[in-house]
Amino acid sequence: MTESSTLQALPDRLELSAPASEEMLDLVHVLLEHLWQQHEEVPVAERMRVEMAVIEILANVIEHAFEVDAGRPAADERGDGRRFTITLGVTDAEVLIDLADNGEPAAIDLSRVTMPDEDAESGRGLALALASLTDLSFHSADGRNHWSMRCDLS
Amino acid sequence: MTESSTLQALPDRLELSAPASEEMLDLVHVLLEHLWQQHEEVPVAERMRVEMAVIEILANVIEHAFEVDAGRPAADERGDGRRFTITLGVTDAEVLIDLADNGEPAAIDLSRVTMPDEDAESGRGLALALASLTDLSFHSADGRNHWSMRCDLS
Amino acid sequence: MTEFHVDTTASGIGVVRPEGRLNMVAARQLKSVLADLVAGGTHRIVVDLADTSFIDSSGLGALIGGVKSTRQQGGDLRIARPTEAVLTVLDLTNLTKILRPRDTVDGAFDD
Amino acid sequence: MTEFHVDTTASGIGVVRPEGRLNMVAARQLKSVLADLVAGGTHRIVVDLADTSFIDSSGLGALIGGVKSTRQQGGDLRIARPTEAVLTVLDLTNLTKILRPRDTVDGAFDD
Ligand SMILES: Nc1ncnc2c1ncn2[C@@H]1O[C@H](COP(=O)(O)OP(=O)(O)O)[C@@H](O)[C@H]1O
Ligand SMILES: Nc1ncnc2c1ncn2[C@@H]1O[C@H](COP(=O)(O)OP(=O)(O)O)[C@@H](O)[C@H]1O
Repeated sequence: MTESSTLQALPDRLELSAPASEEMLDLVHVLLEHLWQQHEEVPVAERMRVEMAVIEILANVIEHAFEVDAGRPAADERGDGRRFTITLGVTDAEVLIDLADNGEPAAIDLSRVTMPDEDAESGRGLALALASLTDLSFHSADGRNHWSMRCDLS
Repeated sequence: MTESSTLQALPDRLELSAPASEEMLDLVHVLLEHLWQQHEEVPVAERMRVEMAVIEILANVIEHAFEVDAGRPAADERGDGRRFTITLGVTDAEVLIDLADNGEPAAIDLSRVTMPDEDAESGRGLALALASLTDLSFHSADGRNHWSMRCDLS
Repeated sequence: MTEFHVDTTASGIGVVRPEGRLNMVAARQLKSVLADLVAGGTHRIVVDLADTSFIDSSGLGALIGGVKSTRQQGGDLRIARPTEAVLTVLDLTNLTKILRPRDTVDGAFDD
Repeated sequence: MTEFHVDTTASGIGVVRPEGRLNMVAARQLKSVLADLVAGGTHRIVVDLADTSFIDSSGLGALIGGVKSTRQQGGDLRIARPTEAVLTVLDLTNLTKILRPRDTVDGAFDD
């Protein structure tokens, strides 16, 4: 089974589908708090790492995934609405999170992400998410961008 | 369009799918707070009515919809997990909420619900939900129970 | 999390102040707080609802249960300072008679 | 909602205490709080992170921006009392040099 299909089969997974607006960041923080309430076995260090990664990736989706690209109207102007779906779950061995959006296909090469210099005021998001997680992957297909996050329980 | 299809087409609807456990009541309270943040035009009286109805119906789902019925194992023992999905949205004229669960088909006749005597310690849930909303309907199909709630904006 | 603040006044009246939402989970806690008070000999109880932002039918059930068990002992349970949300629910469920809201905690047993 | 408490000490040091989470939305507010202080002539600033439960890259960006703008005026921005969550992020991003955590707000400018 792939990680995504493991996650989609977890009976106590949490799933939220919502408009891709900044106000949703707080809601996802609360969603994570509920995930930890259901799974008190997840150590606090891993909770922090997952929260960081999820919020970074979601903030990127909200900020970048719907930019008008090469003259094509952004998703919300096409009328289908800027939305994302996040799925969160915990197995015996790992925390799994999937995040999908219906924004413009993003050309992201995670293998080229590096941490910027200390005086940079931006550009740390993806590098921080990568550093926090055991595994982060991205692919774009069928008009949706998919992020898969995994944090192994130590 | 039916109310459900209107709701499912709202670009800024909120959707949560989660295990049917008591801890989720708090999460749904927070979900409602976010809905009101997105829709400041909804008057406080209608916010209270919707919140009451949603929490009553969800509490019933958590409490009753998974009771072992006539010897059949409950949903979680069949291995597919006790889960619900709630969808919340606001149109120009109304607040719409759908709630579906995968519990035992419930035999509920809303036309026979009445408010119990003042010294009853239970049995007020459905009556309170009915009294709070403009419209409440229920049907069970394809192994799922569906509740549709509507509160007109005055 | 809903918290329950419990006090006893000089005249022996128990004052319970739930802080937060009185839904299914909190109602169970309120039930046992009230049962403990009655079992401990406190038969006059005021539930101060000033910080109760929400109540549902199970919260109402816990209050009605408290009314019945205190009255059985010759006492009573009264509610004080309900919020708008609580008042709306009392109205919709026709409970403003058995649970008549009082303006103050101190004066809840004056009549 | 993240709140920002802003004070100025007797020695003219600005103290900013964000309460809550420093994510995208709050980072924008922090940026303008810091810009207002610098524009108003306060070039030494301590950001007290004791009540900051979470920070992300945009929150870090706002702090780095503050370091740069205060230093341009001959001052500095220092952080004090970071929570475990904030320390973890500083470590992962290699920022513990430019944003070296101080133990106290009062002593943040002692060296
Ligand atoms: N979800 C996304 N969709 C499209 N582009 C993205 C997305 N996430 C990141 N990017 C691109 O990758 C770059 C680096 O992102 P990041 O490391 O988060 O830094 P920042 O957002 O501060 O620029 C962004 O500037 C953007 O061009
Ligand atoms: N979601 C549900 N699934 C199955 N049965 C239900 C459901 N909701 C309500 N019921 C039935 O309707 C009855 C009345 O419900 P309600 O008015 O909420 O009062 P209470 O839950 O306090 O008994 C319940 O006792 C239960 O038998």
